[in-house]
Amino acid sequence: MDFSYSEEQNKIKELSSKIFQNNNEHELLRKIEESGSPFHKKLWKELASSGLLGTAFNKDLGGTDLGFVEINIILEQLGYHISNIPFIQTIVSTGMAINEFGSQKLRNFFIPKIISGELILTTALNETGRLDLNKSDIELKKINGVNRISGKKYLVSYAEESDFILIPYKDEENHSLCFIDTESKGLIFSKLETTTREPHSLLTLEEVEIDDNLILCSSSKTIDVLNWINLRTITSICSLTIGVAQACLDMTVNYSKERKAFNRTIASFQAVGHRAANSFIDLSCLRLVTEQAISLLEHGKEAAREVSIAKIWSGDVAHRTSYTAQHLHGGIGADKDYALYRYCLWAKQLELTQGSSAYHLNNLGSMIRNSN
Amino acid sequence: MDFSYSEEQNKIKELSSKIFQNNNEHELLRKIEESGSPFHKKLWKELASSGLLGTAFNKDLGGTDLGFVEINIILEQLGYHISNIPFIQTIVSTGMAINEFGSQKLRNFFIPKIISGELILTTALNETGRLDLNKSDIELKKINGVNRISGKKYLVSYAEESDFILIPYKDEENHSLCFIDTESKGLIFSKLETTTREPHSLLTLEEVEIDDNLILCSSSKTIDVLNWINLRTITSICSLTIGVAQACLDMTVNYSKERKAFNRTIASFQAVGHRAANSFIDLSCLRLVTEQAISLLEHGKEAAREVSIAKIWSGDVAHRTSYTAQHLHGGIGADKDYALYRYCLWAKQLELTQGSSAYHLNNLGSMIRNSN
Amino acid sequence: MKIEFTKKQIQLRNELRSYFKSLMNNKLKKELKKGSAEGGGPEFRKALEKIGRDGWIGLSWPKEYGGKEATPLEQYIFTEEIMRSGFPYPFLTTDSIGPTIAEFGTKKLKEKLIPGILSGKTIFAIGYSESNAGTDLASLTTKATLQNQKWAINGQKMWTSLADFSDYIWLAVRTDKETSNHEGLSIIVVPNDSKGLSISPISTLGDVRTNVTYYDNVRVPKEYLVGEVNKGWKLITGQLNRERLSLVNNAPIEKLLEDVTFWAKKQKNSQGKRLIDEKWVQTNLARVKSGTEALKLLCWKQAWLMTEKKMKMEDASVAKVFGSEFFIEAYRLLMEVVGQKSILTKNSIDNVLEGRLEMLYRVSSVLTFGGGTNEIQRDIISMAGLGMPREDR
Amino acid sequence: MKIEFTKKQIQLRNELRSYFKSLMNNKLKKELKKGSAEGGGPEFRKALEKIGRDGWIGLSWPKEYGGKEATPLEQYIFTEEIMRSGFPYPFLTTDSIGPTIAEFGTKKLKEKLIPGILSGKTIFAIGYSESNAGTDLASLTTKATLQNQKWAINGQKMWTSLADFSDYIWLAVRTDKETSNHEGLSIIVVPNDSKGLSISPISTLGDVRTNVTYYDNVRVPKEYLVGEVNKGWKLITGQLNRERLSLVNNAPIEKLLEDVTFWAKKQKNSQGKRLIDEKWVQTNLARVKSGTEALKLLCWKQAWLMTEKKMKMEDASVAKVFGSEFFIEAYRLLMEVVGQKSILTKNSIDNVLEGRLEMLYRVSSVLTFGGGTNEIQRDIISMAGLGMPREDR
Repeated sequence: MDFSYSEEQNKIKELSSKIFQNNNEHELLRKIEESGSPFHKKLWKELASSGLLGTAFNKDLGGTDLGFVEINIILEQLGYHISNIPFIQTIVSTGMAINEFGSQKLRNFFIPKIISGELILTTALNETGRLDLNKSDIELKKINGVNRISGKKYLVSYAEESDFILIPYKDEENHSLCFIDTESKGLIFSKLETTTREPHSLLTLEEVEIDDNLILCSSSKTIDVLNWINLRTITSICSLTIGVAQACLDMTVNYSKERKAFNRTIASFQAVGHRAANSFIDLSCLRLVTEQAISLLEHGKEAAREVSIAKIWSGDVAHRTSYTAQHLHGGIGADKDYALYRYCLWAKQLELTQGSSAYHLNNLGSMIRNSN
Repeated sequence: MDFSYSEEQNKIKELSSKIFQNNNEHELLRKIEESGSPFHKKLWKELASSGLLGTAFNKDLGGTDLGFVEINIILEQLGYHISNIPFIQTIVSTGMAINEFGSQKLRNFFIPKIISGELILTTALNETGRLDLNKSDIELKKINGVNRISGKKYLVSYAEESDFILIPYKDEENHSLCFIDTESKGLIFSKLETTTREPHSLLTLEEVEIDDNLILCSSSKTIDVLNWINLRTITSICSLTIGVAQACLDMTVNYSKERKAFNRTIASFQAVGHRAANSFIDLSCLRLVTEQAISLLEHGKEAAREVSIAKIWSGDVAHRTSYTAQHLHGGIGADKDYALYRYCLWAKQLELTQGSSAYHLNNLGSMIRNSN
Repeated sequence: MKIEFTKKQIQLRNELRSYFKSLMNNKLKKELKKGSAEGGGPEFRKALEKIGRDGWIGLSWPKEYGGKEATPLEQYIFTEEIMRSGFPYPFLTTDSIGPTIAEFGTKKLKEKLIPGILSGKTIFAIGYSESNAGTDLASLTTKATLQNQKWAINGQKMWTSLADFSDYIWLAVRTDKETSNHEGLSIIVVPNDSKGLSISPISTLGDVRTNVTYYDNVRVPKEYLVGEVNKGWKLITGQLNRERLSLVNNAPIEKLLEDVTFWAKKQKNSQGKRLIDEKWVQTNLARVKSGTEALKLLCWKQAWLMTEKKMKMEDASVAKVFGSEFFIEAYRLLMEVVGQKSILTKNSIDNVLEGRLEMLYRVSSVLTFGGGTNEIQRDIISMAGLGMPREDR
Repeated sequence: MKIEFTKKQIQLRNELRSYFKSLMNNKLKKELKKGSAEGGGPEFRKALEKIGRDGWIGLSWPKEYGGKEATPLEQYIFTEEIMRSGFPYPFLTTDSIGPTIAEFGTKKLKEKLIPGILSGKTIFAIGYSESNAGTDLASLTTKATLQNQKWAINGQKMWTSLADFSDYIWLAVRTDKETSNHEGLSIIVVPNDSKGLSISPISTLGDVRTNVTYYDNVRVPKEYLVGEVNKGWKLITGQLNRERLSLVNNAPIEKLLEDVTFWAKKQKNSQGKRLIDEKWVQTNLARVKSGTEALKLLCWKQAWLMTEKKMKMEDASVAKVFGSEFFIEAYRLLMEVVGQKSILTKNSIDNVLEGRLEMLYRVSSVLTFGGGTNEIQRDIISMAGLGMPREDR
């Protein structure tokens, strides 16, 4: 048993922390928002040039051949210095899946360009984290000998900003996962506005042509691949949440040590100290259940329950830590000239992405019922 | 709208409080427990002679013709000075039902003797507060022209101590409710031991003869009567809980103002004050939702949701107030020479009687689903 | 004991419900949706004046001012219905500052301000908080000194909401230079068009515009001081107690629960199973229902206690703490029901219930510290409600 | 990072699980059920001596005492398995007092006491609390004065659990009459058969027998003082920190969750629907599962931190607060699942899982204040974990 990071992992933590911190200045983020840019492109470029985008990919494709632990180290730092980049979408939900399941051709096609930052990818799997293939709206039909898919996908993040989107579709009994070029004919993007302004679209596919070279998997394997992607995506959100919640708590502690009321720092009130202590306990638990999920996935173990447990904690702790931070800050916490508000938006969005706590409790309950 | 008690109601409150208080001395209760007596018979006699057992019954039968509000006033006082008497069983779950639904003959037979304290009654309806008639274990068979019932009933309170037990049974399609004389042949009592030591039995009926004169209701009316009884029994438990929780809080506040640690009274610690304040808020809410249920039932209104809501709060507040009291008392709270422990036992038993909070939340959820 | 509205009260509620339904016409709704959800636009002004003309603002006011002397319970029904409708009614002006002026204002001030308040033409902003005086309001430093029968005001206020469109600011100032606590404070009414007053917006998490207001030698006539000089603390705390009541009204959450329930009954998956058929969805709705009933009853009880003049200090604190914390929990539970789509804003296509949940979760935290932080409310409950000693502060 | 046991550790766990399964024979179970659940009976003594003979008590002890020098992680596995088995192992003696004596005791004391501890023959009770010194232990007043090379002890201790069958009492006394705080305290080992020592039972909510112990001029040899005179505070707090670790072990609740789940799968209603098919039952079980995983990992992390010698002050407090409050919540959730039958005691027919839940809910509250009340633990977390200042006390 080992809860520590290796020296190399600590270096990745430091490097990523530095890059995120350098790009996290409040005025800079405000400018990006006001410019209408959908995400922090400068940051993405720096991550590429630092090599961090290659963390989880094989050496032969230009990666550094590290694993899921390292990816989550980066994600926690991203959460701590939150801004808008398609890291989970491009690196975890698609990139790592290509690395694991893709043909050599597919890997050669995608991964080097992911590492260099040239390619943005995303998934259009589902809106609730549900593995409900029967609910897939996307149907395949052969039209004049060409495979075409039609249907709708809700809440697709970075859809317009991506070069390719991974989409599941079905052909009677068979399910497949395929990348669709966002330049394809028949693809219609309707912009959505989310609470964090992370770009999302409602996606409509009208007889979009399937390129057989871009199929990631098909038939019975599809459910396993989807499962693989989902577990890692959910866990990544937990790591992001740890960073977000830790930042909320740190800001709160610092503020409470400066802010005075009734001639004392508010930190010296027992009610304030205890509420902060509760966040500390919450974060200790969230960190451990997430680390367990990461460790099991990294070592190829069964982790469906542990991932659901991590997401239950993640939703609860995101919610509680965010409101504790807002409450203990008072007015300043709601002021958009102070960084906290951005973390609170992210806390709520992450809580509701890939299944809320209530959803996963229900899920875990079913697993307990069905266990031996 | 009126949240206040009338002058008469205040008098009932004072009278009942006095009687309960006079019979609540720790040594006395201990003696009763050690004597093996199943309940506080002296108290029961005093209640009878004070006329309080007649509160809810019609004047022509010797009662004082008051209502459910007054019954709950008495129950709250009983909770506050908790001891073991079959008040809900004899007065609410059976007595009031006889008063409301019984034939004149049945009323004349039972009610005067209930008022005088001569008769103890109870019900053997169900173990979870569930209105699930299909689950009734008791079946009726005609044997040599005589109606006889057989089956099992779990967790029947005061079964052996009662003179008659109200039992539901079914005869193919028909459901009925009938009193069974506890001296009947074929009735087997197996003593159970509960956390409060309130007497309970597992009841086995082996071809017990039905006396047609003791049938309270039959056929389609039965479900309404059962419902009527259940709503009032559950609400009564909420009132008892208010008294129990209020006593826990009062003891805690008093103790915290005397007990010193670190050269201050523990009451002066903000964490202690806030935890007590949370119990105050909890109790304010429980009181109001219970009063609403009482008021609606008293005025003959639909109250299924409101009763479930009261029981949800009742379970939650019983649990929380009890543990707050135990925690803030420290060691002395667990000492059987101090009264608190008895309230903690009752808090847990009441929480789990007639459906837990989780059960009623589920119930309320179904009602919301089925509403228009 | 009878915990129901009378027939007459139900009649009043129904009347008000349809009145506000027709008041909230499309033009007004559109104006409120486009940014100024807290009011201030021309449609808002028009509607408020209509409410005034129709006599509703004066509902609970004394007859001498043209009011109807309704009981607090009837006034509560009014509050519930207007909050349910979503109209950003200026309660602080009509139910808190107005009555305080009527009780403590000079004759001249009353004549000048009350007709405007009752006719829906005059709106106040409140200037209490400063950057170093929040819950500890008594430490405020904005100063007013009497010079030639006029108050000269200097200082700066945070969170002066509505000041960007209000007519007056109800300002707490220090009139005794020697003190630094709650003694020596006074209330002065400052017209918004005063020279030396400047307003700069703060944009917030809740998208509610609020303001910093700067007072650079602002001059106001002597009689614009309310009550006695240096005795403003009583007015401030009295006003805050009145405010606490409208902060945690149950109506909006009750309406929201109805709407989410209705919505969940319409959502079907490919097998035709409705979202509301999911047990966990039912449980979340039941949790909200069980809290909202308690909050409703806390509000009813308060209105009744006010009618009976039996209100105790801790009562308002209990409702404020429970309500403000319950709102946060309720929005969470409802957002879980709606799922990921609940993060879509009111401007987004494909949103649910016009993005109301997305907006509400953002504004909800303000209530736990605004109007006297919940820590202080719990202190009050343990002291006044339970007789426990307060720790030193 | 690898958050799993090694194969060797899993082997050890399996070995221990079957070892304790056979240890807990019917005679022993019956003895524990009949009243003395906390041990002390002849079967308990026999089993403990067997554990000692088989070398398990010394698992983590240094080789010089005949120990096996296992790591804290392996010791944790031992703890988990013995707690899972339900055997009332005297952790305070073997893992807390024993090591403290080994570190600070005089040579004579070590020779006298350690062989007994390691062979399962010697059991200690702890005498800290007094009726006016609970969490604020430093204010204790039981006195010891040195007279003719013997300590003369006078005073009274509350909650001296196990004293009714223990061999010694590990007693905190004031040896400096001038002080009334944590300075001037010492630890003295008092044999249970000392003249002047009397023991009177306290019966408790949890049915656990505990005791008041009275010290009327009890005389104990000088060398029975542990460590330095007047420097006992460090031993007390060190011992309490060690104790905190075994208080919130995850094993019993994990076992209970398994058992209730298994039980809920067997319960059927008349339509053949199992209790576990109820969604709300599943949710309650899932809530317990999600908490128990967090607690398990807090324990694992602590064991690992101890192995790495990286334990920080706040770590034990986090586990203690979370664990003790989670137990209360978990028993509640499981009792809701079982329903009304969960109030049947271990002596009752028709009870569920031998009435374990009925017993556990009664004892569970003790942990939130015992071993340093959770308020103090939260103070420690905010100070040591977050660097926040402590309010004066």
